[in-house]
Amino acid sequence: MTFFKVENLTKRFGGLTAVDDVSFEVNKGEVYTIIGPNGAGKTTIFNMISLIYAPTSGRVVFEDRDLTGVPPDKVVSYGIGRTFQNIELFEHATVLQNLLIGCHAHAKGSFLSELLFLPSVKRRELEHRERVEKVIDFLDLQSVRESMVSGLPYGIRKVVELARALCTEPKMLLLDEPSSGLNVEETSDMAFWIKDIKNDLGITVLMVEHDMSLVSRVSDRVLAVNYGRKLAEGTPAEVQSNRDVIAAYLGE
Amino acid sequence: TQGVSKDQIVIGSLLDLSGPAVTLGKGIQNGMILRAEQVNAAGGIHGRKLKIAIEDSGYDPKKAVLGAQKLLSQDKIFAMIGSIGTPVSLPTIPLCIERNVPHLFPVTAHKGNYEPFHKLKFASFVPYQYAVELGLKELLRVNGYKRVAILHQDDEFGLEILRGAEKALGENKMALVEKTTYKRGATEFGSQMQKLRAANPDLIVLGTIVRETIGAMATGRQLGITADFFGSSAAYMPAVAKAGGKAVEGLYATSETPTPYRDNPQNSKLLNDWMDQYQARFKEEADLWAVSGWHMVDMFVNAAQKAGPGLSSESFVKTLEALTYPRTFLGTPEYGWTPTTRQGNMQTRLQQIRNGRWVTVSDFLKA
Amino acid sequence: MSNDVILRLANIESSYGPVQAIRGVSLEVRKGAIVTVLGANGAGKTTILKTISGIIDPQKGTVWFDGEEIQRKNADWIVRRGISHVPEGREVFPLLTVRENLLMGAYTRKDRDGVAPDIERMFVYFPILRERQHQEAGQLSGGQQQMLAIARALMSRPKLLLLDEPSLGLSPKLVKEIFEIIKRVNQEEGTTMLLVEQNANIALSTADYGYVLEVGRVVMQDTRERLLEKEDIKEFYLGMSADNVRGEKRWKKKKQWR
Amino acid sequence: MRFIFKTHYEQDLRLFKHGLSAAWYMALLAFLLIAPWVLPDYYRTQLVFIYIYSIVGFGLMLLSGFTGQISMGHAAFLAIGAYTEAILQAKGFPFVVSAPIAVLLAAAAGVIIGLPALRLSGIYLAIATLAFGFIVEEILARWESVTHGNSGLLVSQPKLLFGKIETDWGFYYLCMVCAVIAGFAVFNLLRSHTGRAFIAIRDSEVSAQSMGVNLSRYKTLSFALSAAITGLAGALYAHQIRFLSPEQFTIAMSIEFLMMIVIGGMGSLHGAVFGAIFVIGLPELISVLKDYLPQAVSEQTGLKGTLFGVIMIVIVLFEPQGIYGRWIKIRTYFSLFPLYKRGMFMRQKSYQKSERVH
Amino acid sequence: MEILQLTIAGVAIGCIYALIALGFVLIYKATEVVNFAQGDVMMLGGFVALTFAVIWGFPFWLAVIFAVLVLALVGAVFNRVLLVPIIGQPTFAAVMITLAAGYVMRGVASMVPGWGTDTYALKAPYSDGTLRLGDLVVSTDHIAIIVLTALLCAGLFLFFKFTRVGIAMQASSQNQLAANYMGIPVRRINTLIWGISAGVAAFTAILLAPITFVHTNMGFIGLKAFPAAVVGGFGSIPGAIVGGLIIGLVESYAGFYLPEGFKDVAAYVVVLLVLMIRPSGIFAEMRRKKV
Ligand SMILES: Nc1ncnc2c1ncn2[C@@H]1O[C@H](COP(=O)(O)OP(=O)(O)OP(=O)(O)O)[C@@H](O)[C@H]1O
Ligand SMILES: Nc1ncnc2c1ncn2[C@@H]1O[C@H](COP(=O)(O)OP(=O)(O)OP(=O)(O)O)[C@@H](O)[C@H]1O
Ligand SMILES: CC(C)C[C@H](N)C(=O)O
Ligand SMILES: [Mg+2]
Ligand SMILES: [Mg+2]
Repeated sequence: MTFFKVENLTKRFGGLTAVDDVSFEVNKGEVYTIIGPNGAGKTTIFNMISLIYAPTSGRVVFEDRDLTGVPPDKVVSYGIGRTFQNIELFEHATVLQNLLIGCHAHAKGSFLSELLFLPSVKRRELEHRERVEKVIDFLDLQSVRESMVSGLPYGIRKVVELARALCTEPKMLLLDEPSSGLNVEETSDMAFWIKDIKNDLGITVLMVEHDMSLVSRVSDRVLAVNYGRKLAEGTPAEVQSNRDVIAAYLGE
Repeated sequence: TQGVSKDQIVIGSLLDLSGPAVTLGKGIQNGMILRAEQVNAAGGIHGRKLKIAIEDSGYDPKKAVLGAQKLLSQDKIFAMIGSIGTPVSLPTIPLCIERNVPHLFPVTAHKGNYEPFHKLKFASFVPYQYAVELGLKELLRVNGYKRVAILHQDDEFGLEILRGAEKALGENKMALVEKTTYKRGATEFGSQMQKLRAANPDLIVLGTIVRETIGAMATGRQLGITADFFGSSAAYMPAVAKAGGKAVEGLYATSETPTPYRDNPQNSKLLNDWMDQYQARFKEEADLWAVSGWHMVDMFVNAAQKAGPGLSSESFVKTLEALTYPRTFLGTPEYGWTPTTRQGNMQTRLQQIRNGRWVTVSDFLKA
Repeated sequence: MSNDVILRLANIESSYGPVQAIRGVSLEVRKGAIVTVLGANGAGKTTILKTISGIIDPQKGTVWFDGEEIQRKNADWIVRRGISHVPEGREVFPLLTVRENLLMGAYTRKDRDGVAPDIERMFVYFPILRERQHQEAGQLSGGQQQMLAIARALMSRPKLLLLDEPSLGLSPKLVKEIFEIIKRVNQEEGTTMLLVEQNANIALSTADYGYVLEVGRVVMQDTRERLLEKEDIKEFYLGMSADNVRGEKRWKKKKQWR
Repeated sequence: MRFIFKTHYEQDLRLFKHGLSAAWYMALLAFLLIAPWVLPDYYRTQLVFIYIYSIVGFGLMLLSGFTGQISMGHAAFLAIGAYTEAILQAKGFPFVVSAPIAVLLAAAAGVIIGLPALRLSGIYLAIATLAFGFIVEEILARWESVTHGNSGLLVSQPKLLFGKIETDWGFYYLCMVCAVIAGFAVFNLLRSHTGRAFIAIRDSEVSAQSMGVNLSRYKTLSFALSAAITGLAGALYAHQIRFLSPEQFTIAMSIEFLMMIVIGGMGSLHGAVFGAIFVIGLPELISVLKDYLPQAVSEQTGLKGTLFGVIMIVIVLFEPQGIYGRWIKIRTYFSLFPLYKRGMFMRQKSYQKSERVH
Repeated sequence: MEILQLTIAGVAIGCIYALIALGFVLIYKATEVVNFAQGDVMMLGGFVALTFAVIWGFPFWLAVIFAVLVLALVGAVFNRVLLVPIIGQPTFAAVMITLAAGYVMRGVASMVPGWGTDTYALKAPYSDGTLRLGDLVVSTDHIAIIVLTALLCAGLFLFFKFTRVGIAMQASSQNQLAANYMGIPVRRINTLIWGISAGVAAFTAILLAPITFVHTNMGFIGLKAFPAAVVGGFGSIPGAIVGGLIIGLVESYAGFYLPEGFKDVAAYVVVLLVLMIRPSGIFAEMRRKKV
């Protein structure tokens, strides 16, 4: 079985074709990176995978389940978590709360039991807290646990968002430009984290990234798109040496 | 009993000083104050000074209940007098009764003010339904209208007007030729008036208060309606004649109490003096509501005097229900209650706007 | 390149309510120079730029620009003095079209008829913007918005241009181009640049002078050449330290920042 | 300066963050328990209104303050609760039966307005709820067979289980208990995942969705709960006012509720209570102020309205985050004392975020 | 014939709604604040005009000009004194201020000597006339309202077309931070817009006065203007006009052809229906954020 694949994915916005008949497969446990010029359609592909946009045509298949027509809030319970390109955190909540919301998909039980805060609810809360704390340790976020997101610098927010995505316990993680806004130092941390996510947590990573050093350090395979169309696919080395890719994306 | 100390009697009133019926509240407040000051100047009631504690109800039951509690438990009032509006009087009556405090002369026509019977409830405001019935019968007799239509505010107040009109017509073997309504606070009557125009009536009954009366008549005249108009006592407001201009000329309405005009040659000396005092005290001409306010306190004082020095709510109630209160220089009718009835007056008079002024055009009407 | 200082910060302290973000920063920018500020996230780089363009008020310290004190003035007043800002995180006008966004960039300009040609110029720098000129800016892709933000800032032909991570989310090719453009504008129009950039390599190769910021304080300042020599810079900003054995690295890092 | 050392995650779930605050709340509770015996009726009545309004505050805060859905029609829910209670009690049902039914009906109404409101946001939702409020008012006025239309409905004293609650203090305690229960319920909700889902919706619908929050389900739930709680308040309101008529439940009332939570402090339960105290206490304050004014002025009609407005404006200018915001600052001041830095809460320039792009 | 009659009346009253809605929309477009005091500002305009025209006996049109100017000033000052200090604070705060200001305006108006709680007539030279075309009777007030509204809208349209203010005010509401980065004088623009919308309100009051008279509660008509603005799409100027007309017409027809009571809720039923089909009004301006 294929772990994840998109088939002939196309998205039009009015006259403009943002994504044009793109197909690719991602194998379990690999880091698969999409690169491409600005406006090539990378984020749009992500949005279609997480069902924020409905594809104009084509389909998304995850663990042999066709995601077409699935409501957006279901994707996460199937095991697809994501981060956003320009950070979509819950501004007026603490980091802790943000991460706990990450656990939402796994929260069972009705609101009635919560009105009374029954022991079951309490137990669940504690479980979630445990899980969140693991993530916090994993990403060194202890220092900001209690602080409001609205007050955090860009770089930290980036990490918090990654943490929140991890709290959803995904099988596959979509990262939209994880390193943007991070300096070299932090970027290399990000590289480590992505490796750990892949190796230790066994989560498949599908990411969009512009920092080629990071790309070549972590990705197993790379897909290059341009004007919404597939440009090249292969190992980082192959793709980076591809003429079209250099011309359209990397520059001489 | 509470509210009566050796040198003071405190009574309370819930007036609308900020809400929709503020036009009433202001005059009534002033009238009450004036009467109290006169009484006290004249040595008070059996040596006790009269104090009136006033709370603003804003025509809102919540504020009314709070205000009532305040008057009852803080100011320890002896009686509640002249509360304005149904949504104020009805919620507060039970509170008064609990503390054995008489609830007097509310400025509203709701039956709840005198029914079911309770010894502490005294009403004086003629029910709209009844007044309209009397007035319309008189008009039909005098002017012999053939086609009568109605425009009324679509709430209890408006419905009372409707019932009154239907009753009067019924007795003359007639029926309304058209019937239309508007919501409280409406500002525009175009479509309603066209509806009426289509039925071409020769008399239009108005279940309206100030602005609606003027608005409706103005629109109607513009649309070329030539019929006469007849409103209730709620339309009998000084402002209608003042602001309405030529649009409201000829409007009939009912009221047991006439609007005083200082420069009216028919005025008695008493009335003129009274108006001058008022003018001097409040820097504005006394209007209908000032008269009502002054008059209801006067009725209270009168009864309290008669009840004697040992004033208690029991003795007060006993006196008031035995009492008949005569007509006054203000042109008010005779008021009287009995041990079994709590509606103090059932007569009214026809009034009409002539040259921008309210003029009384009939004697007291009663069934 | 003339030697007179166009911008001077003297021990500026700024805070967001209880959080003090920068604690006594002083720096100078000479007319026509390109100066860069490096620092880990949370160091206070953005806060410095915000303080300069009057977006936030400093508690203490003074900001001189072009001969007058400008701290605690309203942002629009300051901008009219000739400062323009490429904000962190794009901050485009989402419901206005690309063209209208550019027009707003030129809001403070007196010469109305100079605006149209400049828009053309921006379209030459960023052809994609021409294609999208009638699209709502909110619908642009991240990188396209970043281009728009830069173009918009250039529209006002500022004396001093503040750039907060201009390369954010841009493709490698565009990053190169952007810095070409920055250099060009700096040379052709003598626009002074204060540049905050995570990509220290390219920042330092563009700038003449650099400051290094840590938790709200300037810890190092020097010319490009000398900074490039420094070990810490090499390791923490250029990522040139050989050992990438993670455990040790992590340990080091902790020692450094915690 | 107080540090709380946490040894177990459970501590973050506790009702009181530390012993001292627990002590304070107990003291407050004790006071409220003896209040009806030591305070004059008038203040008791005010406390009762404060309880009722606090309950409304909890409900509205849940919807507007935590889920970010503005409602300008909450008077309608109060009305539904009140009328249901009045009618059922008239039919002889005891409070323990009638009140829950009132709550359920209100909740149902909440769902009815909640569903179409799903696609709406900001001002559009506000006006939709406003319209809903008007329509309910109209229905109350026209459905005379049940509501007695505009002639209004007299309400008996509450029958709790068997006997009527004749005494005022009895009713006082009833309201108090209801308020405490409502407060607890909402608090519990907020410290568990439903509450966080609400907050998520408020802050970013897109990412709430991608965290698995089913927008329509939770928005509707928020409406239903909010309406239900308001319905409970309505049931008590009916007995307190003793006379119901449609014109009581107008837009003006809905707006008063909104003012209440905003003045109190958006996004905090304390805020709801502070707001209630403010809205009920203000007229009192004003009539006190009035006594200090010259008679010529204090006899003026409309003075009350003016003062009301002025005080509101002053408060908002002085503390846009509401009373709770100020409360926090005062508390921090004392807990930090003497380390408190001047200008620590100096208002930094801030910039409004658009609500038109979600 | 009936229908024509009703249409004219509907359009006329619709214009009033439209103008008040316009006031809302301008301010919302520039500041995202919903100005609940708009109706009361109009009320003030009415009284000021009354003062000039009746109490001080100025020539009518002169009184109109003065009233509009005075109110424009009031609007500007209002913004400067009450809203600028809390600029950037949650919009709630600003909305609360406008609500509270409404109370103050009504209260003060009822205390000003010569204004008070009574109802006053403020007639225009053109008032009380009627044109008769056969069975059709058209009030000159209605004609005046329609014509003058059209002129006013044309004027505003040109103003926003040929100045940068139009775009700048949208910019500053969509992203105030960026507006400041661009050197757009947000405060001054807001003040200007408040001035304009208050001036428009005064003008509206003068148009409305012959029909509903001048009194402290005349501002409550604003509650009908909300649905108007929303039907059109809050934040869209043509929307406000269209919305106003729709509400006006629907009310007029409902009053005649539908059973009693419908006229009063018509506006709200319409707004609910429209919102169900178009969640952000006819000329929508809401966007789902791109992520
Ligand atoms: N909601 C939308 N409406 C209209 N056009 C859109 C929308 N979303 C994206 N687009 C267009 O589709 C194209 C692809 O956008 P997308 O965000 O996928 O680019 P990207 O590959 O993520 O670029 P970047 O690397 O800059 O983020 C862009 O040209 C953008 O303008
Ligand atoms: N709005 C805010 N409220 C409270 N604190 C803030 C706010 N913005 C920034 N801070 C704090 O100020 C400090 C400096 O933030 P700033 O954004 O200037 O850092 P930065 O150097 O720009 O980081 P990055 O490189 O990630 O953008 C940080 O510690 C941050 O927590
Ligand atoms: C005089 C009227 C305003 C009284 C009012 N209609 C009432 O009966 O409540
Ligand atoms: Mg992207
Ligand atoms: Mg920054």
